[in-house]
Amino acid sequence: MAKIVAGIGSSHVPSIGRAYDQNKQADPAWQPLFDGYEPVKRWLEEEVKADVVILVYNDHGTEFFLDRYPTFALGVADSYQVADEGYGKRPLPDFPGDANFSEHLANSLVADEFDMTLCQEMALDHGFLTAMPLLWEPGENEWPVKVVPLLVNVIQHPLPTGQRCFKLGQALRRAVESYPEDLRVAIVGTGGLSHQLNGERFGLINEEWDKAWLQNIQDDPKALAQLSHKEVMTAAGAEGGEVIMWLVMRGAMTEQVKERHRFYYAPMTTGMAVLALENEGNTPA
Amino acid sequence: MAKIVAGIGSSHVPSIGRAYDQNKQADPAWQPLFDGYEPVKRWLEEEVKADVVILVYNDHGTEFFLDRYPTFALGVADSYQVADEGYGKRPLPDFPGDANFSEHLANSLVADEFDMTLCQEMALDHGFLTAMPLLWEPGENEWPVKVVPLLVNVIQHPLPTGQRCFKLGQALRRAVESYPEDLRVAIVGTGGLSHQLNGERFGLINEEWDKAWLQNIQDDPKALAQLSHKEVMTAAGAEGGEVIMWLVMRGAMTEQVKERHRFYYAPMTTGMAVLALENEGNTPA
Amino acid sequence: MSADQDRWGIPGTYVFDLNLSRKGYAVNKMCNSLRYAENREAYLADEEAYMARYNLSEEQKQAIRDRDWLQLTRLGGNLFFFLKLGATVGHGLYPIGAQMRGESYEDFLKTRNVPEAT
Amino acid sequence: MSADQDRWGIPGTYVFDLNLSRKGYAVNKMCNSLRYAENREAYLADEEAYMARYNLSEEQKQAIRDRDWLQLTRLGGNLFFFLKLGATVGHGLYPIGAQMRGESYEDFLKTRNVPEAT
Ligand SMILES: [Fe+3]
Ligand SMILES: [Fe+3]
Repeated sequence: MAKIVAGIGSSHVPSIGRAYDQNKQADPAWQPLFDGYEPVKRWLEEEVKADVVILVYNDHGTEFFLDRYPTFALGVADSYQVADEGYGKRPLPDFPGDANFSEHLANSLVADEFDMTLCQEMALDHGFLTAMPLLWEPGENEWPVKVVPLLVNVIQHPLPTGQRCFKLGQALRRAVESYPEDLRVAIVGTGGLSHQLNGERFGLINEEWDKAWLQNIQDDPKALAQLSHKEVMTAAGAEGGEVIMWLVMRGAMTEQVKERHRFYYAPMTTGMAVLALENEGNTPA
Repeated sequence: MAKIVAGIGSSHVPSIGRAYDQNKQADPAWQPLFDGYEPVKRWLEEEVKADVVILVYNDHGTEFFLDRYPTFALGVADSYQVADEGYGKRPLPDFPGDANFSEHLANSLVADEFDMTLCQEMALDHGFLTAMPLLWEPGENEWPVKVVPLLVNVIQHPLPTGQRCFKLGQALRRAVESYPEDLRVAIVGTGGLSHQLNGERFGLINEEWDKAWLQNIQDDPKALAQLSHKEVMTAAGAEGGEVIMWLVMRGAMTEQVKERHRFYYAPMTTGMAVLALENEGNTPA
Repeated sequence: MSADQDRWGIPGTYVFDLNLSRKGYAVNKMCNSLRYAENREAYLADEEAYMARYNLSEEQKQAIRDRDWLQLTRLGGNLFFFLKLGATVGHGLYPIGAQMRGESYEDFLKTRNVPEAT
Repeated sequence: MSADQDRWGIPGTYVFDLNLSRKGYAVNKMCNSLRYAENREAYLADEEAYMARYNLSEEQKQAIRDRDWLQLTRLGGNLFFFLKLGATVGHGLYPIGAQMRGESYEDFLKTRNVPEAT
């Protein structure tokens, strides 16, 4: 039986990718960030040893256009390309999928009344790419885990409710646990924390709100799932509304979780965070 | 307040469109079919007088490809084009949308935990086109109703369950009834009835099953919604599985309905039917 | 009928599920491209070159060369997409169906209620 | 802030909902096309001709001519799409943001915790 062995929340910010590609790991402005991810990377490599990661992300006008915008889209392919966001592809290997596992997830989620868009092809932008090399070290041409991309609409309102995202996580857990193979599955929810990239409030960061989020997502995720989009956006910025993707991850964990690592840094326009959680007990969230 | 004023089930078959375009209304093989729709067209024009029609259909490899296949997709545009299915566009006017109404439906459905793909552009193939001129007479350059296209995946399994389709209809009713304008809304579920277009069973028709469907969709739709895809496809053919789209229509009607017209004809490879229903009472389905 | 299809257990029926869809993805992608007239012309001008542009398996290519629609279905081709290939090479829906049934077109028509309604 | 946006009631914030998305569809579609290098070249070679290919309103065209990103936002432009236009014409994210705040780029940087992390 497959099982979820780690839950991670992580920001996705293009400038992190640029800093990574330009080897700014030791640059004073960036070192804190890379140091912040390092213990999680080690934990994943030495203890978690996941076979596959379900990574919850959003596209940023790269692959999905407004002609047809899905609420939830799931990759069901054998491999996924690194997208070109218009500045050339990042020097990262393409990603191996696990199509049989994806297919099982798709069948289970749709039977469970989640109306997924299913993708046989999907190129992945910084929403997906940012966290990956900070969490798993890529080789020259391969990755140490297979991936299942799960896209959430956080771009065009109506967004799915926080509650719906949390329920999707719960449904994912049921889907994973009904897969017959002994897969070790990590789930990563990306996005946020607070930021706003439009209007006179451009550049808004709310460090206090972010720090509360990092605690409450562990202790009381159901309360966070009840927040309206307006409440979240008012406090955390319009684009900070994407934190609902963390709720998918959290819904897939147990009711009680154990924190393995937490890091927060807000150098420029986004509250950057990484949070690593372990299941505790067997009661689903 | 908007309200649903008619529910119609209708087959969608390319050969019907060709017969219509070639003026075969008086051809002995086709006259029964056109005569069968005529009373419904008259009823819609003289009594129902709908302002807008929500038409539930599927695309047939025309606009939607398997790279990204939605479970449910809703049009939210001001107009929709007639698609070219590869043999030239049918000589029908493009369709006027009602973007404000669509937007309200989208907001309501997503808040109600339906994970819609939302379409700002959508060209419509025979899944949509077949029924329209049989139900509403197009003018030279316009239609007497506005449209909201609602696409259902009936092409690539996992399909949404019959139960989910029925629930989508119920949610549509709630959405319609919370729209402040006094719109008269018709809903059309298309597809079926029995047919199979693949394998050694190509050409399967099950007239008995079709006739039972036309009665049971009125009296006991919840039992039909419980049927598995395998049960439906075994009896009604693999492509007959698309009858789940009628369940969306039926879920949007009242618990009790009154039949205004019923017609069935199975000349070639598809059980062709039209069924016109009226709400009775106020109890939702 | 392959083991994959046996899970559905509907005789003479190939249910287009994600498994079959993945297997036939290249075929359906190629067929989908034939909705444009210029691509149909390119296809007819050089079928092998056109097929080579997509990632078809040799088995899939052979089924297409043979116009063996049942075999193409088993290999993941979906009728709604390969109808565009049929239209390009002059095979319509009913002849394709008759072939899948293992009948002549004439014999197939005899099984219909109103064969004139083609 | 228009009446449409007032329904959200978040000051200094333009929530990209279906209403705004429909209004800005042509702008975002044009910007989306700029993910390809050849289109960026065509845009730079003749901005007016490129804009004319899409169905922009005169107001939207003027906002683009003025590089007025706040106005473009009000007219339905979505930053994730118009960043590609910004990249084409040499306006990066932070200068765009400073302009939307009504500040100089230098003043904007002063409001950041670690301005060196650009
Ligand atoms: Fe994002
Ligand atoms: Fe159909």
